[in-house]
Amino acid sequence: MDLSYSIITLLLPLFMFLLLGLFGMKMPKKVAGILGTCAMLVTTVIAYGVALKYFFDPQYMVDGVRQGQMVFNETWLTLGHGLKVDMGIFIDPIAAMMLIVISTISMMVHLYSLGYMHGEKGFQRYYAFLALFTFSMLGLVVATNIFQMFIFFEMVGVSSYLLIGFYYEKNSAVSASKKAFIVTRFADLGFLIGIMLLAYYCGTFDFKTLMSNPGSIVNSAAGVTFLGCSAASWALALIFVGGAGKSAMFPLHIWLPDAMEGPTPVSALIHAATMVVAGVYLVARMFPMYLFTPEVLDLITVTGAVTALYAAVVACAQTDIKRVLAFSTISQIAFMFTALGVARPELHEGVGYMASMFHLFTHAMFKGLLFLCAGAIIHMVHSNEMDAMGNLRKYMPITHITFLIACLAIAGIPPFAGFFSKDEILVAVYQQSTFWGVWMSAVAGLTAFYMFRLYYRIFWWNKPDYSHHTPHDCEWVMTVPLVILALISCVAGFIPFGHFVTWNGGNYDIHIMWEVAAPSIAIAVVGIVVATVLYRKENSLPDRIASSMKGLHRAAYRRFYIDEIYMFVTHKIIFGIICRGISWFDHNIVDGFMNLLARVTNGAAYSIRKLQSGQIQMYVWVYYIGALLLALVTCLLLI
Amino acid sequence: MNLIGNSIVYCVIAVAIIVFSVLSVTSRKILRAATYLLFTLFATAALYFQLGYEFLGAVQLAVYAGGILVLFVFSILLTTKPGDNAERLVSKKRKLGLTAAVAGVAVCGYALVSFFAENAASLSSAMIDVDMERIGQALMGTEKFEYLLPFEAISVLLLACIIGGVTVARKR
Amino acid sequence: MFNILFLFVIIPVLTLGALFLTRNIKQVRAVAATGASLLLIAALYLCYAFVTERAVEPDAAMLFVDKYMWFEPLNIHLAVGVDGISVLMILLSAIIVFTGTFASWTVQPLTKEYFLWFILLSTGVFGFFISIDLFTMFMFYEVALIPMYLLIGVWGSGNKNYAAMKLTLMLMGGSALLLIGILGIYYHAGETMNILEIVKNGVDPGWQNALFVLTFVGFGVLGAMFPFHTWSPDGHASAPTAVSMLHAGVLMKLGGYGCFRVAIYLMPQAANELGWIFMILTGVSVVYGAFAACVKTDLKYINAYSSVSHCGLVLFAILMLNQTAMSGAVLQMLSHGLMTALFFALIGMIYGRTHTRDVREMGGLMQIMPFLSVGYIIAGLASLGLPGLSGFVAEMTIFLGSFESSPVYNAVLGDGNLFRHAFAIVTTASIVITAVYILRVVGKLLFGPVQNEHHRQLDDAHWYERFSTITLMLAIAVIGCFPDLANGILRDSFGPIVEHIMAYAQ
Amino acid sequence: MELTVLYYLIPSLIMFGCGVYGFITRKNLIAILISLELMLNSVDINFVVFNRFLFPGQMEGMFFTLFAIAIAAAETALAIAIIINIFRVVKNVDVENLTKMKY
Repeated sequence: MDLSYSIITLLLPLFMFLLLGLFGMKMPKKVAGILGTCAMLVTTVIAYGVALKYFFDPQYMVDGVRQGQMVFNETWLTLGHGLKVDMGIFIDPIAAMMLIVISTISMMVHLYSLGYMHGEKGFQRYYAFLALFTFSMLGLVVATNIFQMFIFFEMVGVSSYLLIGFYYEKNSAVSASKKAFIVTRFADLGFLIGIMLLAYYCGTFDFKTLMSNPGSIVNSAAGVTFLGCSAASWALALIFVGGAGKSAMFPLHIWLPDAMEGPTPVSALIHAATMVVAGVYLVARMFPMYLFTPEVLDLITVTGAVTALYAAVVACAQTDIKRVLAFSTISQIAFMFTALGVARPELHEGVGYMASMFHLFTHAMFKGLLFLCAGAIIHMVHSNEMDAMGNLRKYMPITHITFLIACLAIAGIPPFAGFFSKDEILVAVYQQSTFWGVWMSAVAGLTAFYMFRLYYRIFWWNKPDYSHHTPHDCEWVMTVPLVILALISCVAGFIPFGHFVTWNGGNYDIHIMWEVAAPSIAIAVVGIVVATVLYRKENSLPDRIASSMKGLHRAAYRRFYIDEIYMFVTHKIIFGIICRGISWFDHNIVDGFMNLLARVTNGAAYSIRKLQSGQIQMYVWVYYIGALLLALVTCLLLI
Repeated sequence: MNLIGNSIVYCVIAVAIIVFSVLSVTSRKILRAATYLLFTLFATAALYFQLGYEFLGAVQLAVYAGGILVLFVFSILLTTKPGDNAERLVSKKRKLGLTAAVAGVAVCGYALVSFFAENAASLSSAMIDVDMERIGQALMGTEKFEYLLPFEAISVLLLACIIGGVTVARKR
Repeated sequence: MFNILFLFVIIPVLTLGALFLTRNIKQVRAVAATGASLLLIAALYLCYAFVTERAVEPDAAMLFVDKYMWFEPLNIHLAVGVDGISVLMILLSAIIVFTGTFASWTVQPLTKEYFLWFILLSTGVFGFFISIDLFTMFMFYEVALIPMYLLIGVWGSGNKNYAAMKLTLMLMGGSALLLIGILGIYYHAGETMNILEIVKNGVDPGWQNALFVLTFVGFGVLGAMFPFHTWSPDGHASAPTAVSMLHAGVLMKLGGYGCFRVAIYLMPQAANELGWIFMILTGVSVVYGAFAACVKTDLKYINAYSSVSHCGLVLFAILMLNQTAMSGAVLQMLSHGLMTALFFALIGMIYGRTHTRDVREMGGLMQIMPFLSVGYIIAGLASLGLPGLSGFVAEMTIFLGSFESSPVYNAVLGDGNLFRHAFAIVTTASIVITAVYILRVVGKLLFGPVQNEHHRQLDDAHWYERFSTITLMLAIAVIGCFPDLANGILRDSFGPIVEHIMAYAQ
Repeated sequence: MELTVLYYLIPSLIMFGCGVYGFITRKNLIAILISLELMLNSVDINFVVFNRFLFPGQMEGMFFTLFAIAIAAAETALAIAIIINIFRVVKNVDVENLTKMKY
């Protein structure tokens, strides 16, 4: 299959979006759903074909290094000074890998939603939005230039907005979607300014041109400094801010937990597997440039590490299962960022980059699986809260097994997928600094703990009252995706990922470093054991521990009050002071001045008008007095 | 004797003029005001007689006191109900009126007094005789100091006035 | 040969004449719709003719130039001519007049008189865009201004007398400054009113600064430049639907176009020296309008403040004095014209049904009138710059253009680039604030539970409403997806202009 | 007592002042007309007096007064016709109520 077929993977979802969006309401729900799913199936097949062709055809290898391929590149918008924005398809290892990830998860979600969204109002609209999202996400990963990437960054933001707010009659969904859009918009502002700075110094948006000689570009901007950093550092840091917003890094993470208001398959697709890793993908895409600004890479490391710990701690205290998963997503993406941040070509052949991408790949699979399982559970229990669940292993065996596999994968237990990728990340981090290595290991332990806390609370613990509605495994359209993803989670670790994706396109052999792997397995097992002790059977120990650490638990439960701080800043300061202040200023000062002018004119007119009273006697009086004055003057002059 | 008699007559006339004109503008009853105006006009006619303009005095009596005032009285009777007093003046308006009147009297008085203080012309006896014949000739003549044209103009004016008055006041 | 540009005056005038003969509302509508459609067809043909003509004459500053002596003693001509900028503006006006006609399909009472004034207003607008003689330009500007007073004062809503008076007086104040400026240019550029000749002669450098300020402020009032923007919220809020559309969509563009064509093009040296002052003002108005829109509750006020913000961006981009930003400004005029017209059309339709414009009194309209709601969302997304819709292309071109390195303002400010970058970043921040107020309204108005149960009986859009909104949405999408269509018309026009301006930059 | 011109002019002046006062203060149209007559009358006196004292050989002052009286008669007749007509329309002859033709 030729690479140029990849255009179909973009156009088909776009066409489906237009078709379902414009005429979906006219067709039966079932037709719309099946149409969307079939189109997605075609897309998936082509995406796989393209990716496999790219990976396995030796014509794309030059001297053992895989070369990026520019499949299409058309001018979309011409700006002055030779600057132009192109639209096209650029396939390189990470793009091909993302094609696989996105199409797989999207396919699974399309299929799964046939069951999950069955009977929902706006079913057709849902499939239209899914197609739009798939289109935008694919467009993002195959972007040939940074501006195209920005365009699709915005597009995925909007699709995410539309899907989070899918239940638009619910106020909470509406405000969650609004929050998600505005927070990521704020981050995109940084991205945009970064792009503008970059374009100013490089005169091009094109990835190929930028990457061909990143050193000279960065150095050309090194002379200009602002607050001690060069313009290139600022540009790259701002671009990272854009990515961090999309990837929900601390402190821009606040939108992701709220985004769980959307339908659960959407959470699986957008807010676990694909869109939220766009930030990681962005940094990975620009990685050769980042190598020349180590201070920005350090910023990325620190942001990632802090976020990983923060999210893990918060996840331990949440009771809404989707929120636990959301925080776990944040934490896992932070792992990827940390790995990117510590990646250096001279350290272990740049393993961090490979590890990050590997983790992105495996995480998409098992996190997607976790969300789809959660969706199945919520579908049965009709609640997001842990308290409404328990002992479900008896009722939903397939869900139970697949969920367990995903938990083991995320906890980093061999031979599941998460073990291999997380191990590579830890190796990379230890190479750079022992401090961050220990830190990340601890976070990995926490991960195992909170995931198994979740697992036990759902599937063990006690048995609540299911009398009015007995849970059971869902229909096949929902379980098949679970099983497929579980299988992938089991075997994905054995993919020789380093042969496909490395920072420079070369080859890298993954080999387990047991001095790093053994302690991390041990720490994960400790986490699992603690969770087992605490949550296997219903008991009061967790409550007692929580109450003994009341402040910490409460703070973690309230997500360390970050949302409240944001609320204060946005509502009180920006809305309350700035917006209202400007509004007041506009109404009273600017407008007031104009009205004052009008009033002065009017007043002058009125006061003059009084003289024209229309009373003849007044006129006579004035005339007479005037005549008298004249007479007086004449008298005084003559006599 | 003549001088004293003249002075006494003058005094009476002057007092009458002043008193009645003041009364005619201050009286709140409009009919009385008209009556006081009549007395003022009489006094003026007397002044003309005293100055030797008998014809003028007669005209004054006939036209003014006899004609115009009757018009006034009729119109007053037509437009006011009995007991229909003018309401009390607003003090602001009265002040304005007083100011104007007093200022006017003061300025003109100052001018008159300061001008006529030295060269006060007194009543000369060198006055030409104003008998009816001379008046008639002057009115009907076309020479210098003869007034046929104004006379005719006035008559046309009066005609126009008659027609106008009829047209305006006619009931529709 | 007959000059196609005169069509744009002749068609409205003929429509006016035909309107006088109409007898009932059906005939009025038919005549108005025919006139508007003819205009649209003529505008589309003009685009085509312009592109073919441009291929023949790639170097001419203006095409379709024509000139008739009008008043010999003062050297006033009826001179017409277009370049790419005017062609796009004419196209925009034609689209808005066309959709506006359908948006005011049910205007009551005095339908005939309404359309008379409406067509007269559009005559002024078209005349303004085709003129290249300052006098005729000014005359048509006034022709466009006066009907506004009556249209708002008679067919408006709310505090309409105040709004109409305020709008007319402020714009008249602006045009007074403008008149002085135009007379100044006339006397200090060789006693001619023709723009091309003025450019050739050059305006006396000693007078440029004063004349620049006069003309820029004069047109800036119409372009809603801070602090002369206050007519716009009140005026838009009170105007009837189609008038808001035409006013925000086209009339405010007269300001931007005039600033560019008269103030900057004719006084390039002053633009280089004084532009930075206005850059501060327009930069302020971008952020200021956006913040003010955040707390308003009246839909039209929100949109009017958003217009202040977006039109501020137009003037801001023009002051960057480089090709990218200026073509961005034209795209923004086009985009904002269409988008805001769509907004006002939808607000008018919603208001016509719910009889309130207060967002707090409405909610969940998505369930009641899905077509209008989707239209509103599309307009909102265009406004906050979603790729694929026109707003994104325009704003990004402006932002990138304002980052382009350029020697302007260096002479006055030392490092002009730093100054421009700082302001570019500030204005770029407005995209976030725009998102805030747009989403706030969308969330409150369209989503959420139905606020007022009485609204449940309301119907969705009628055919004429659908027709006008779909036309606008289509135009927005076309520009957003294929920006080089519009850019292609513009490209050749800016070369000589920017060269002319840059000759004065140090 | 020597009767100089001043003696005759002073009462006429006072009469004129009264006329002014009345004209400004009175509300009734007829009263205003009366005040007008007073002023006119005082002017007539002045003509006559000046004629008599300063130019005793001529008759211009007298004739002027004569014509003035005639014109005053005409004017009064017309004014009263108008007043009566106004009274028909507004049932009132106060100047302050005559606002029908204002604005």
